[in-house]
Amino acid sequence: MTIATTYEVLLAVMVLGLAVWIVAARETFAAAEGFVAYGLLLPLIWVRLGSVDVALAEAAIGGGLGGVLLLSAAARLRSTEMAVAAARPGRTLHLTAAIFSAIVALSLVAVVLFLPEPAPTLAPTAVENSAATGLGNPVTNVLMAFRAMDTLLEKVVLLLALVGIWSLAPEQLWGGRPGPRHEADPRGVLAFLARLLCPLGIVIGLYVLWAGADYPGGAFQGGTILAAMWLLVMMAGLTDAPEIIRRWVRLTLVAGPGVFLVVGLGGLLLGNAFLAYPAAYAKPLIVAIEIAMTLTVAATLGLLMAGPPERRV
Amino acid sequence: MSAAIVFGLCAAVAVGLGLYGLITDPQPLRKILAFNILGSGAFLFFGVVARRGAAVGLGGDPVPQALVITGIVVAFAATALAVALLLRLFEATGAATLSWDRPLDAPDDPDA
Amino acid sequence: MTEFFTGALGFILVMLALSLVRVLRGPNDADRMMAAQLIGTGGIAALLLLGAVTDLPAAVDVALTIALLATFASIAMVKKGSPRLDGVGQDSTEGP
Amino acid sequence: MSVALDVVTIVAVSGGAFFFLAGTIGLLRFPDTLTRLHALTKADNLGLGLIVLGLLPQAASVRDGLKLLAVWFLVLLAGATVSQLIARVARQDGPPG
Repeated sequence: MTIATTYEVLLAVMVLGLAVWIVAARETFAAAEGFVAYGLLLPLIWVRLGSVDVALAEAAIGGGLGGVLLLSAAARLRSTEMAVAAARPGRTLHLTAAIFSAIVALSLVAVVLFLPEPAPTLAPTAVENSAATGLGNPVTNVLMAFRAMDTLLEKVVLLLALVGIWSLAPEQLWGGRPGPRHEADPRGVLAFLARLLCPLGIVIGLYVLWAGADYPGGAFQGGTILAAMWLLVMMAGLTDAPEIIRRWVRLTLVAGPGVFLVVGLGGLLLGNAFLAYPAAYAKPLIVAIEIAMTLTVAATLGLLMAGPPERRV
Repeated sequence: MSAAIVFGLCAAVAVGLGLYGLITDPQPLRKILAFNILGSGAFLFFGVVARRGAAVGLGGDPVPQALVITGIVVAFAATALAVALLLRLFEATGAATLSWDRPLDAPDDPDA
Repeated sequence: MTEFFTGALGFILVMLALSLVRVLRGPNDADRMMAAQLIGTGGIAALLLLGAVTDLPAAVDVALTIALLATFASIAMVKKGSPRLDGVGQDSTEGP
Repeated sequence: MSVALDVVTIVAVSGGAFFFLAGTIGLLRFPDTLTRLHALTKADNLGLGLIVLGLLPQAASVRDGLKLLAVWFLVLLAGATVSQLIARVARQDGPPG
């Protein structure tokens, strides 16, 4: 076994050990803490696999926002835990589930071991056509040009999830502010952190967006970082969540998909197909879409984390 | 053994573990956690496929990588919606369970 | 230099694996959170070294993202889902 | 010149690794939460700081160097804040000491 393989095995064992713990831990809150550590280790695997774009997304979501979402929920549900845990299913179901899961895992192992040789790849095609957009990052090319429809619909899914969350609000609270008002301690440690970290985080978020044209990065990763900064300022009580009825909130939420759609329809009118970029303007158009997308992703993720409206004032 | 094989096996086990947790754990939040482990295993598969597709100077096939990024976004949206639903259920009923027997009414019955 | 970085990377990975033990053993939330924090820092160090070994300069950007966001989980844990910082009104006791 | 820089790298990264070792052992072996917190901050601040210091001479460009320093600064800031917050939780959770 080479040194590199030893490291990879060690990393895989660590990640799987944490996965076992998350499934088996007695307390949900402890399991959620394990999930944070899990989310912090996964980017290492992704970098090792050479997918730095994915590592960035996984770091921002898994290590950051996802962990916060699940930890907060686990804390709020802590009091119900013992009662629900009492409803554990019987031994037969456990055994059946274990056998079924093992069969699925083993079939996947077989799939991994018997993957076709040589591996099919679209990398040459992606590189051949990269001149059409003028972007240096092949993943951004795929996201924004070759499979632009996926990316457009993915942003619509984000929006639909937000609509779903908002629709959980009781009738009389519709249009109000999401989540509880966080108490501010202007001289406290959290306010200090928010004041220092937020400007830095905005710079880093914009840098990740800007780098995404030619190096790993992009709209989603940059937008997630911006969302996290917004969330930090809200959690520190320095600002309040906006009323969801506000026009600027709505406009920001649809800006990304909106610009994307307009450009796509423009391609239908001027060019040859929906979402076909005119060759001369491909790069500026993609950058414009990405900037709008970043704002939308930041707003959508921030509001997804904040939850349904809970207050009128 | 290459990185692709090692992490491919890791992905397979993660999917199995996630599936097991998803089926057996009675607590909805634990199901959401297990679902995320299952998802991360599935994403790792795409990473393995991308790695194996390394060619023409690229470290990996960009298409599966882009698909995973889309997948991460959608999985996060689904997780956030599920968590919000669960918290609303808790607010409305004072319990966070999918079981018909309200655990507050029958706390002592382990086989319920 | 690559050999040295490879060795250092392995050492950091072993340290990471050891700090996982604290996640598993607890005994209370603060201990697990400290272990998660150490895993965050160790992961950053491993990413920086991995970037140097495999010649992937973008690994630093991933490290930067983790450094920026690793705090969030701790804040969420301390807030315990309540709007107050010290999570008053939530049951926070837990036996070893 | 390059030999001197390599020596700096080796010494600093080894020092960083040592502080990670110290932090990890402390986290595992120290008897209670607050002493473990003390050990953790050593790994956070000095361990990563020395590794960053060691990688600086090997950085390909000024921008890479600045990013490395930014990583360290962010971890310092996060470490300082988080250790305060964790200490708060530790005080609620268990007896002081």
